[in-house]
Amino acid sequence: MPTSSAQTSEKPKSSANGVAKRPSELLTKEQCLELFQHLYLARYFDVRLIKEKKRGRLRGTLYSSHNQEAVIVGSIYGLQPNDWISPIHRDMPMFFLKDARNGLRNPNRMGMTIEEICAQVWCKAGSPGRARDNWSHIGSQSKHIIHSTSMLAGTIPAAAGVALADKINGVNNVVLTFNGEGSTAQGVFHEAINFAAVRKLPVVTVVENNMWAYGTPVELECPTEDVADRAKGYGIPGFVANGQDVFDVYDKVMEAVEWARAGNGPSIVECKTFRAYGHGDHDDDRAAKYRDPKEVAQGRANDPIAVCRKRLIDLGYLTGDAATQYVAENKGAGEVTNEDFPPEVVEYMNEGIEFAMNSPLPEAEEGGMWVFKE
Amino acid sequence: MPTSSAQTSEKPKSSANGVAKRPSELLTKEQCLELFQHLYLARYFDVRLIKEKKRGRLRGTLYSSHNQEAVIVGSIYGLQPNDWISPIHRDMPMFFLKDARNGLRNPNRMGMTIEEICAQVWCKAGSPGRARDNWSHIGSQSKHIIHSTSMLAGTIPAAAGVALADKINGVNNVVLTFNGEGSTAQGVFHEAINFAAVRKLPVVTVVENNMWAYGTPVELECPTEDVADRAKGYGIPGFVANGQDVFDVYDKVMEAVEWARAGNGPSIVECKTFRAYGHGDHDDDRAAKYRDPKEVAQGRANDPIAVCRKRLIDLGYLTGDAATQYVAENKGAGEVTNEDFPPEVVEYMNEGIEFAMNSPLPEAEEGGMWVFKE
Amino acid sequence: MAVAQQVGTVKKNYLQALNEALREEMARNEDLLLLGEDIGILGGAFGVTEGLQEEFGGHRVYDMPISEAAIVGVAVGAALNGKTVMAEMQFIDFISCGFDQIVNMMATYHYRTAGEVNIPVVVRGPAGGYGGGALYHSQMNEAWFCHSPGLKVVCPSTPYDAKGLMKAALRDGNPVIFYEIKELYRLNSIAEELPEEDYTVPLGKAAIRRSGKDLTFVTYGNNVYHCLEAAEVLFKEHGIDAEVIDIRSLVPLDEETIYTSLGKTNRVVVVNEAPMTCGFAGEIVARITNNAFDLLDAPPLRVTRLDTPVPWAKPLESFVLPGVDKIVAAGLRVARF
Amino acid sequence: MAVAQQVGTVKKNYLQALNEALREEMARNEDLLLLGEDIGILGGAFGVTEGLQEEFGGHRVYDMPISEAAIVGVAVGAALNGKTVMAEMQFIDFISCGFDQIVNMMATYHYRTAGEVNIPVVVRGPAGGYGGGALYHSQMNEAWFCHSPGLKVVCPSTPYDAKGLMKAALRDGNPVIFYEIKELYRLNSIAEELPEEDYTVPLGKAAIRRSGKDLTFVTYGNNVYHCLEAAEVLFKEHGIDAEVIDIRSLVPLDEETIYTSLGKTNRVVVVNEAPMTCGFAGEIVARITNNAFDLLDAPPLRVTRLDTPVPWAKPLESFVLPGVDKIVAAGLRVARF
Ligand SMILES: Cc1ncc(C[n+]2csc(CCOP(=O)(O)OP(=O)(O)O)c2C)c(N)n1
Ligand SMILES: Cc1ncc(C[n+]2csc(CCOP(=O)(O)OP(=O)(O)O)c2C)c(N)n1
Ligand SMILES: [Mg+2]
Ligand SMILES: [Mg+2]
Repeated sequence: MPTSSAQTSEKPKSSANGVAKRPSELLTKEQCLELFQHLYLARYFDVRLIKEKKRGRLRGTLYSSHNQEAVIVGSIYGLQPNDWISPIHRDMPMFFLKDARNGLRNPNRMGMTIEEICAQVWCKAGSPGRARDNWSHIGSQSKHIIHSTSMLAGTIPAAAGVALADKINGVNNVVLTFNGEGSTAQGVFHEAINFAAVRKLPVVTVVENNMWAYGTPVELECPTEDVADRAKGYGIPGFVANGQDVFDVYDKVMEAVEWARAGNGPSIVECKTFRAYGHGDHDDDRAAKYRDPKEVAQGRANDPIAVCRKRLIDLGYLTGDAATQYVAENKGAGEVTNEDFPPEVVEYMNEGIEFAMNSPLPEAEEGGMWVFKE
Repeated sequence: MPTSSAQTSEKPKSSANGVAKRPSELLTKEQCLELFQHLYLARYFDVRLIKEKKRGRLRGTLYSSHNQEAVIVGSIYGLQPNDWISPIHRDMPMFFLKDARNGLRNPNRMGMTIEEICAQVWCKAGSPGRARDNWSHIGSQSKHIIHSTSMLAGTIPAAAGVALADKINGVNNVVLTFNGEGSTAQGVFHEAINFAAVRKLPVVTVVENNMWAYGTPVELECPTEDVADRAKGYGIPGFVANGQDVFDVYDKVMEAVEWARAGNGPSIVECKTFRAYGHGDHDDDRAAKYRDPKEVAQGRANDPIAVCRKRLIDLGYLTGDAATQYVAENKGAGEVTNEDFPPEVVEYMNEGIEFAMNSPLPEAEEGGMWVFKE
Repeated sequence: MAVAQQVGTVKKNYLQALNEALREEMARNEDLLLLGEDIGILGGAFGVTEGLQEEFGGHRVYDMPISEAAIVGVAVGAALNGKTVMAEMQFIDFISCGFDQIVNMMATYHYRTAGEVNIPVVVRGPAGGYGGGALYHSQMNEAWFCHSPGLKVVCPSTPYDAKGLMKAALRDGNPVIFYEIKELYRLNSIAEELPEEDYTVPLGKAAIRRSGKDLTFVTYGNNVYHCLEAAEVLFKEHGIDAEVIDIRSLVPLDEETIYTSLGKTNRVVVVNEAPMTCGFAGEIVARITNNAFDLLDAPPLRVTRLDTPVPWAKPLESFVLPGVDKIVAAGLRVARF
Repeated sequence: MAVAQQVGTVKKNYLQALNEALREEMARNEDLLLLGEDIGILGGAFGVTEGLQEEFGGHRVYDMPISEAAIVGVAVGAALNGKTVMAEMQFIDFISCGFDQIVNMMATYHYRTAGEVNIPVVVRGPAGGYGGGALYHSQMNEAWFCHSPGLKVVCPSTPYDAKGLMKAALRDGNPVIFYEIKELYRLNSIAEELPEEDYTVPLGKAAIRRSGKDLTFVTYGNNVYHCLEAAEVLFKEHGIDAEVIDIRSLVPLDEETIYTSLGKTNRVVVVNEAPMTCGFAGEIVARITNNAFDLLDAPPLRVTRLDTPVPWAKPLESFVLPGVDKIVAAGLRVARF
């Protein structure tokens, strides 16, 4: 069992002298730049929806993933196309970023299109769920994305079930589940991970520790310093990643994924991050009161786009003008503009929104349909 | 935090040279002999009920505590009268052994009488619950015994609630909950202990690890070697006791209890023991098939009465004829006779049974009563 | 005019009424605790507990982990040890995560101890559809609990009742499941002045919201307002004079008021927003036919949610939930039977 | 006589019928998994899965931790990934511990994905009272699930139906909650020969267990036999000829058969053993009065459990549960109305 990196997360293994390299060190320049692009895609999706919501064009609650994009992007980048994910409310960009390496516009890739996701957000019939359940509750059986309910941690048992079926079939997929740190207090979190550990199922639970569960700080949800310590209760690895650093997230999740794919069973990867806004957009004003502004400023200080940019510059992958061409980081949704993003990022989102706008509402009668398979 | 004794359980702290003595080393001769007596009481209660059940005089399922008496006796012996317990299906003798140090016949002691318990077992109106729910589901608010439902681990949240109320009131009681190792897989086990750990509530969860949960071995319930390792997930102490040795159980539980009473919060004490018979009496025949006879023989080999006797002899507390006067150990319920027990033990139980036999059945109309407080 | 404004400002909405009830009961009963997710620091997702942790302290108002089963179970344990507890479900939909603790631990405690133990716990939370909350933020799942002996079940539709029933529930001594209609929380049109003095609304007493002689609507919660609207339509457009009964409390149920009304109208439509099958609307229909069959001149109809979840998209949501049109149609059917 | 004995020995009881159904379906569908506590090594608390792990292997039959929510949730996940799953609750009473996963995750999956995802999962377990099982080993909690859209609910009363409905349920493609009456498991008097060939009993089709012209008993499970006994008493002692309908499947419900019978008898008593309020008996009464009011010459009565838990002591248990006497009394009341 790899040592829980709760202690060692800041101590990367040396890559010199034939010692194993960290997974991120094996990434090519193109891949590194692609990761950077994914951060833009995730950020732009979020800020654009915040704007659209403010313009009154959206219903439902928007759970911003602002400042948490490195977790979303870094944790799924290294997956195989057929691996499964189970995103949660704050992970909307994950739906279209899954298997994005095979081309955002590749019709055969194992991820959803921006059109499907925008249709969902806009509550239109073009949504894969035909707008029957809201926002992040979509998914796709064929693309290996598990649909969540609102009940937090409620999909981890299903993740274990998916993994069990694959294992029986001799299929070597990994299942990534996502949960906030607060959600780890739920009973099914325990039941599902316990079962997965007993049966050594390839289920990796990524905990997005953004320090707050709605209006409750992490120390009232979890008694240990690292949420990853929950792993110790199951004798499974618990990793701690710097959730602002897409490469560190990638490294820790890949370690967990390879551990799982090798048949060693489940693990927990805690990514330490910080929620930029309110719990949902309805909570922005109150959050400004219940959270110390200093804490908030500090939490937002390491913008994952900035962190990634710095790394790419250090690596020599971003040079000259390109290094500062699109500065989306450290700007609120109200400040940032389209010019702060690569045009193809804006374009991709525009295509999604256009599709959504043109997609009809579902027909009223659909409300009575699909209660049962006929 | 005391080190989890998962590693150190076999290494008692030295008592020489002013180093802290183990709690059991502070017990007087009388107390040691009383513990021995309690083992007889627990064992006799069980074998007597097995006989009564075989004679067809009892309804319901009998979950024998045979061979697990050291856990029952040792874990509650050191409690303060006002401490709370929440016994589970295999802990029937606990109801009358609670606060037995204040005299089994003391009307003011914080424990139940053998009469109440026998009336419950015989399904009579003299039961404190008037035979509305079965067997171990009794309890007593005034005696600080929490009533369980059948739903395993289901009383741990209530235990935490009891502890919370005491803490608010500035009352320094400890709450002991009891659960089988299999029951630790339940979601509420996690939710309740997590909450207790967050709030540092004095809740000690004793896990009676008898290696089997009905027909399922411990390794299919729990992924870690010691069930006490579950404590690590909450950053709380996890102790492992030799569940056949009433003194070791006493030591570990007392350590946990003092830790709790000092305001440090919850802990888990795993007592390793072995279920002598089937899961319930209906399962005796099948259990003989699904468990390896060697494993069973081995598991029963350290009869807690024998282990205790040896210790008392070593200590010089049992000498001469007294040392071998009542040999109840290593005998099945069918073999052991009243002569193998001290007469006052048999007498105590006889009094309970007599009361039960004379207690009427509850009136049919009671079935419709007490749905609501008026 | 300054005075009129003054009066205007003391009108309380449904949410404020609940907040007042909790505040007053917290002051009145120092053994009352509040447990729930985000109820302290934040003051609750909707603000029902706003200001209470500040006022009464962290030892009375607890921000709980996201553990509904623990919230209920801890409430039961605290009750066993002398406390009265309000346990909030952030949305009543999440009560399913604490279901076992409610129906098997809490509901039965008094029964199985032959009355030794009382469990004064109120489990409350925002409930109901019509707001686009979709499957998991729209539920009215009261029937599960009406069907679980040992629980009282309450659902106020006005600020006055919200406050009075909350106080009654907290003093009742039994476990109560308290359905708050979140669409009413901040509805200005139903804001009202509340009595200065302490008052309760007894559990088990219905209210007649509109008198009528031709047919009876029996309902509660959101649908009280739909039925009142439907009654206006029936009266203005069809000259049919409907009585509207707001039962307020499901368990115990004030059957007397229903039968008295039926004695006059001989026609009844029961309206609620839960799925039809095994819902409380069906229970009322069954009781009426069991106990007051002779009073019926027409079949007692139900207008309920279809037997579907509550979907997100507005056209679908309206399709599955009861609305004024459907209620009018049912009213016409029984009136013309 | 040897032959007669031979025939005698191939009679199967209710438990054996279930075991056969599972065995045959396991052979027929290699994607069928069995999940439950103690169902493998032990073969199940009652033996419903006896021999199946031996025959089909540990990769098909799983001894699960004591985690009902995980059992259901894992079943859902496996179904999402191509499997059909039987998930056992050791007693149906413990289904409350997996409640959220059932009503919110499993039941709605087809609906919220607009039909993309099918969840062929049968959650089954021993149910019902009359055996002295007390509060937590006696429940009939089917109404909770009848009230949760997306679940089918089934309850066989004979070995033939147990086998046929189990097979139908496992092939249905929808989540089914399957109530097995544990008091019938080993009841010799209802053992019967089962067809050699594969057969199913369709969900949604009632069976007429006794024909009669004066009144109709509508029931299921344990109470089929109580109603048959009551019908005999009514016939012999009062000359009243009762029809007995065993609905077998609650969701979907075969209303047609009920109304056809009512067309003949015009009188009905609905009998089940769940608590009365919001139980399925009330649902049947409500449907009848909603849809077949004109056929009724008497109020449709219910004989159900009182609104109490099931107590342990025999006199109390009998007091709260329906029995032949109460059914006869209700029969007389409607017959003489
Ligand atoms: C079972 C359940 N209880 C309560 C809620 C209400 N709720 C929605 S999000 C949330 C906070 C979640 O916090 P966390 O898990 O840390 O995720 P985050 O929102 O911070 O990403 C709560 C309490 C819920 N959705 N499900
Ligand atoms: C929630 C729940 N699920 C299932 C059961 C059925 N059941 C009763 S005892 C038991 C085994 C318990 O094993 P363990 O916790 O190890 O305790 P032991 O009986 O070995 O003392 C099971 C599965 C139950 N009572 N409650
Ligand atoms: Mg969080
Ligand atoms: Mg055990």
